[in-house]
Amino acid sequence: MKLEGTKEFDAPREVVWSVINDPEKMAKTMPGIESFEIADDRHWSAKVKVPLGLGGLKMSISFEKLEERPPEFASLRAKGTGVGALMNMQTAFTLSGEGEKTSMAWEADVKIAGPVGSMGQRVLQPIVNQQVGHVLAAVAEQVQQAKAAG
Amino acid sequence: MSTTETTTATETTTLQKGYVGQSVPRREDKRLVEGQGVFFDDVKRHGMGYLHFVRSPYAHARIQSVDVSAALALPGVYGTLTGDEVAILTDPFFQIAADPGGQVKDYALAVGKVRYLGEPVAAVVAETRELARDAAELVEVDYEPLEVVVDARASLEDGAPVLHEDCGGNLSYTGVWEWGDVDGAFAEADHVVSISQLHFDRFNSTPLELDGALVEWNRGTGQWAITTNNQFPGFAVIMMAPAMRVGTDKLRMITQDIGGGFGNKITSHPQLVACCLLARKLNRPVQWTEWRTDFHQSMSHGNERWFLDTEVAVQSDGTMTAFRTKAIDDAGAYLRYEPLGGVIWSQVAPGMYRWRNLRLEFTQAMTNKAPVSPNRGYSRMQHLWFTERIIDIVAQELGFDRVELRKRNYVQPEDMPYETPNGCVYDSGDYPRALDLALELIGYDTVEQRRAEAVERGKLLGVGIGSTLDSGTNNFGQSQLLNPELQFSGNNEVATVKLDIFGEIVVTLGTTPQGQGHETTAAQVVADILGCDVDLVHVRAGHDSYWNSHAGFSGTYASQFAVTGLGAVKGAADELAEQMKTLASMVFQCPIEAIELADGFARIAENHEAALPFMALGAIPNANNAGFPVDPPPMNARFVFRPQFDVPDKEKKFGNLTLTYAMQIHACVVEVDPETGVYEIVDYAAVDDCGVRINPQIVEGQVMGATAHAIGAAMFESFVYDDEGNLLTPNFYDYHVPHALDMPPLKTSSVESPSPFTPLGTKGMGEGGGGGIHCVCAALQDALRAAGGALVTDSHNPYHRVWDMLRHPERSRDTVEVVKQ
Amino acid sequence: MSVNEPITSAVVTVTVNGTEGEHEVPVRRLLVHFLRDDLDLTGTHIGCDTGSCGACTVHLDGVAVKSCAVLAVQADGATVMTVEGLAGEELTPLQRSFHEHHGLQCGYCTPGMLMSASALLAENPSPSEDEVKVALQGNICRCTGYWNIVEAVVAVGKGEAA
Amino acid sequence: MLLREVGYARPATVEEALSLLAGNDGARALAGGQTLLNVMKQRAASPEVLVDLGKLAELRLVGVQGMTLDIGAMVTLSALMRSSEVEVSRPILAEVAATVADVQVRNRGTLGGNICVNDPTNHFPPLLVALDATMTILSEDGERTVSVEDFFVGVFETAVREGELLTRVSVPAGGGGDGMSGVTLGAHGTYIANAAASVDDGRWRIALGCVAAVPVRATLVESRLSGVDVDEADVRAAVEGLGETLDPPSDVHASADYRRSLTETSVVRAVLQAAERASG
Repeated sequence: MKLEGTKEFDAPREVVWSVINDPEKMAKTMPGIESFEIADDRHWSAKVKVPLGLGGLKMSISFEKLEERPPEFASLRAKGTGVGALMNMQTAFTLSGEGEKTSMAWEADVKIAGPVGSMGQRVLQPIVNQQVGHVLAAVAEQVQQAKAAG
Repeated sequence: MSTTETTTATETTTLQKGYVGQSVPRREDKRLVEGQGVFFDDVKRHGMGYLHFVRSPYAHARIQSVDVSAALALPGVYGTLTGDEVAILTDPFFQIAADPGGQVKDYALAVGKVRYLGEPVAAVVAETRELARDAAELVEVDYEPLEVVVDARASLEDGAPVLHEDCGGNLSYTGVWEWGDVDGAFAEADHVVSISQLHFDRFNSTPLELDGALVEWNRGTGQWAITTNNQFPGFAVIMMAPAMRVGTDKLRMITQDIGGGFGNKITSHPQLVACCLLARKLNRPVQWTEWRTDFHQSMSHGNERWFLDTEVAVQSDGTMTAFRTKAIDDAGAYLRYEPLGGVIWSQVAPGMYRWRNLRLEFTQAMTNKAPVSPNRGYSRMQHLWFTERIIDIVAQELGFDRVELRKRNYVQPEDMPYETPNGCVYDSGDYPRALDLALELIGYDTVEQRRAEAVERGKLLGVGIGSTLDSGTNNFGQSQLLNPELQFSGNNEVATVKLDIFGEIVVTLGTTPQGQGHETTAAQVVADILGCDVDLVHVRAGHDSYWNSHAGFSGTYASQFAVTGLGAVKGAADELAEQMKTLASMVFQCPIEAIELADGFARIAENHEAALPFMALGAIPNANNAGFPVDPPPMNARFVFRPQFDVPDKEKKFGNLTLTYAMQIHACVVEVDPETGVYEIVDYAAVDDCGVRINPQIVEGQVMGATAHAIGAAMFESFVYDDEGNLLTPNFYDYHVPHALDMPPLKTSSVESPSPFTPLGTKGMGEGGGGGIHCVCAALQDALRAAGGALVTDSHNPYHRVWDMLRHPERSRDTVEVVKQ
Repeated sequence: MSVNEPITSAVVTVTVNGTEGEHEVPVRRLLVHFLRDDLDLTGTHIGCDTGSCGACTVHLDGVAVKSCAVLAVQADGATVMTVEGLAGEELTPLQRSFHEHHGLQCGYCTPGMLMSASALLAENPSPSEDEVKVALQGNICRCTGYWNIVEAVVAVGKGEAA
Repeated sequence: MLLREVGYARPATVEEALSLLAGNDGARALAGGQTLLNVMKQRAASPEVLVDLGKLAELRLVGVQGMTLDIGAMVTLSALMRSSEVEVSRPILAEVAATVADVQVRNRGTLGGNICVNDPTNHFPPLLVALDATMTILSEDGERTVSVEDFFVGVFETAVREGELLTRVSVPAGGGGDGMSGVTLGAHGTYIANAAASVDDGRWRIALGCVAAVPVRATLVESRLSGVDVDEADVRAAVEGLGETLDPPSDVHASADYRRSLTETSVVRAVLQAAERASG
């Protein structure tokens, strides 16, 4: 499943960069996050319970930063395992813009397998789209907090 | 109002009138309508454990490790099996393919690598079904994902990920099949039409009952009793026994009722081996039931096929002289019955047409998708669809009438028996007449008027024809055309008929019916030969390889029961009749010629007072045999029916590959909503000719079933994969099979052209050859003529594809060219 | 018969085909597995894992339901009829009609079809062809294409079954 | 088949149900179970405890109070089809119920279950948005009502929070005219695209299913149609451009573009159906 979009922020590029490259801040944007652990500056992991309404989907997700070119490009890979699901995601962000405006072009390739996958795309795609929407909204909130914190 | 009209035109038959030819209601039915059928999952044994497979969530990955310790620690778990154990305990399955496909190493569980999503990686056996699944979730498998290839064309390109390294690539088989003077025909052609790409889609028949088995290990004798629903046990044991390093008699294959097969239940041998190994390892009965999602992800898909760079040579009067094409067949991840699909199509190489010059490069590729297996219409359906597509595309591009073009090029009744360019012999048939019947049933002469009416309602109406052959009774010698080393040829089937002590006639078959009514039709044939009431004949339900009625090709597949099965029944019944007459002549001390079997007696034809009831005949050899100067005949006959075949010429790929050619013509009318691409079949007719019909009602039922499968495949059913090898239609949520409300009204009719080559004039039937798939494609193409003239180049046309064709007719039009006007 | 605290197994009292019995079942056991594996009523079949095929159709308190989408514990206190309960000494007109009209081939979907059709006939003794199709929409058959099944049910309503 | 281990309770009263839902982590109400049990069979989700609402007769009531049709959350789709109150006051509910899946599913499946699941292809979420329904949600803290707009949160997610129970769906009785149209995968099958429309006194409510995790209001179309005595050309003009505003999923049954187009067509057909009924 390939997703892409552009998100506009009312904040300087450095602020946005500082958020999306801070594992701890990004952790706060993840839906249903329960715990979070940083191994090193390129690897971190999280335990989440994705709120799917039917009891939630528990997953352990490990993240690996693949590439970064501050303050404009970053890509990372996430691999999640849970009973009933297997998730692989590769995502990249490109920042552009001047002054107080930043535009973030993002793309993500999400793969979900396992029993959850067998429920069908009609269920999965809207779920993924919606969770992505939640993440982006949370990122915007983190950006505003970071900006306010100066 | 009934939806089914039957206008039967019956030719003369060669048989005496009796039960044969009548729609005797099926004797299988009583137990089935009472819920008293015995399917494999209905059988239980004391102490049995339930098996659940751990399946790969990846389409292609290296297995780094498999850890079963947590599963084993769960209370109620009896044991596990992993690929590493399987690799020690068994040899890879025998491969039908020569190299490179011959190098495939296929085991009961994945060894080292997984090659499709859903592939069994380990197995767990536990006290209950639920617990077995719980434990399977605890098996930890560490995978290293590998690059995936799901497109057969891409899999053959340099640099594509390789599934089986030992094969050196993804090619399983390639060969050139050429007959006649193809280049000459093209040089002399008035027109040449080229079609750059046609695609036959991936689906299967999705029998309602899934695979499974109850396997019992007899520690004392070293034998396994396998109660299963495998529909070709003769093939299964040939695969299983060498892999398990035992003789075939160590594997007792048992079936009673089978919940649909359609070819999809031929290749369950890997899972059966896993069950056998666990039954032995745990020394307890092991029960495996497959679930729907498992089946869709891992078993028995039909062959997907591409036809690239097709060219057709046509004379100005419409005579078709030649075609050439490159077929790429997609076998999926393992060769479980393949590459036999690489030759089976050639049973119908020219379709129903008098093409004398053919060239087909057949290439088969392996991809990260579920392995294919035979599927109703196996391999011929794809090819027949291709020949029909040629007819309709050529007709549209060169301006010929589709009906006239067919009739001009059909093999004609006076040509029968007709030898095709590759040496197959079409036994009998009247194709033009069957086409007329089909067209009459759908009211072909009023189509233009209905088309105009439909336009008033905002709909596009189209009519289509699909004419196909259903070749039956394989010559297994065809396998040598793919692999000259193979030692298979001919065919056979067995039946025993005996007269029991109280006069009951007992028939034992080697077949494994899945709803074809063998118990009924066998009884009809026997009752006619023995001159008795059909109810006196008891045909044993099911199959058991420990009975003596079983041969290497025993099973129910490939449209052959009416020939091989009933041929064996007839042979055995004739022999028993002879024995009964002999015994009667011994009792009455008269010549055997004076005896007749009638009304349940063996009697002197000229003197009905001198009559022995069957009970007396049965009792004499069995229980009352003193005083005979010579041994009375045993009242027990076993007959092996063997069709007459030669081994085909491997150099020329020439020879008779199948014994009979049943035929079906389907025609339908569709209405398309041009705004949405949604379409509906509003009229449908199927005309069948399978020679002598033992039981017309059963034959009609087979025609109906084949029609339903075709409609499903044409409109709804497809195994769709994404680029990562995830199956997007893994169960009935997204793999929609037709339901009652989806079915159009159906009219059926039949022609009866007895086969000159079979004991009863019958022909194997039931597969339908995908005629229905084509008639839907053709009707769509006809409907779209008024809306841009898109050409239908895919066998599967869901609404979204029709919408695309409406929006972009040029995309398909651009794939077709008249290169020589 | 209320259950006020969460339990993971229960003793249920169910009347199946006229016979009342008490059975201990794990909560997670589906009614279809209970009927097949615990009560040996193997006439009720399973053809899918998504509640789509209807092979497991039974009557629960007189209503056609898919027994794969009901927990056995939900049948506590209820009356269940399976295909085994349809016929007495003789086949019912519906069963005979399936036989006469060749409304079955492999017979695997047949129990579910009979249960759906019998529920329809109980409510609507002479259904039209369309009404029959609606009633059988939840039952998949892969052998017959439904034509003979529909014909068989319509014939019962017309009193044509012998 | 073969669910994970799960707890089960079958309360006799709504109060007991609320206390069970509030008192058990991971508890989930079990209505008809026609989706939930199937999801559990796939082991795609596994609630800790199922609170079976089967014995709560008060949730199976249908009644008209003044100008409001109240439907208990546990009213089955079959009961909806047979209800004389529904037939008189809002027949579209029965019509749509009759096209959901099949008889067996309708015999168990409930209105509350259908909307609480909120599978994007389900029939009732867009229909109830078009009908401007109100949901009554109960908890141990009391009752609250939620407008249909706020009810749908995501796939399998609604405004019903842990410890709460949807008890009732209310729609205005009468209304002008309602319509629902779409394309399904086979007759009575899963929707590929759909739209529901309702008009009352020239005011339109139009909702789209299958295009997002929750039903989407076609507000622009609504306003374009407002007060207009519509004919087909008007409706087609009003729907123009709707597809471009949507971001529907692309799947095996429909690309995003095809779904956009089907959605536009569905709106046209639903609106025309509603308009015809409003004038009839």
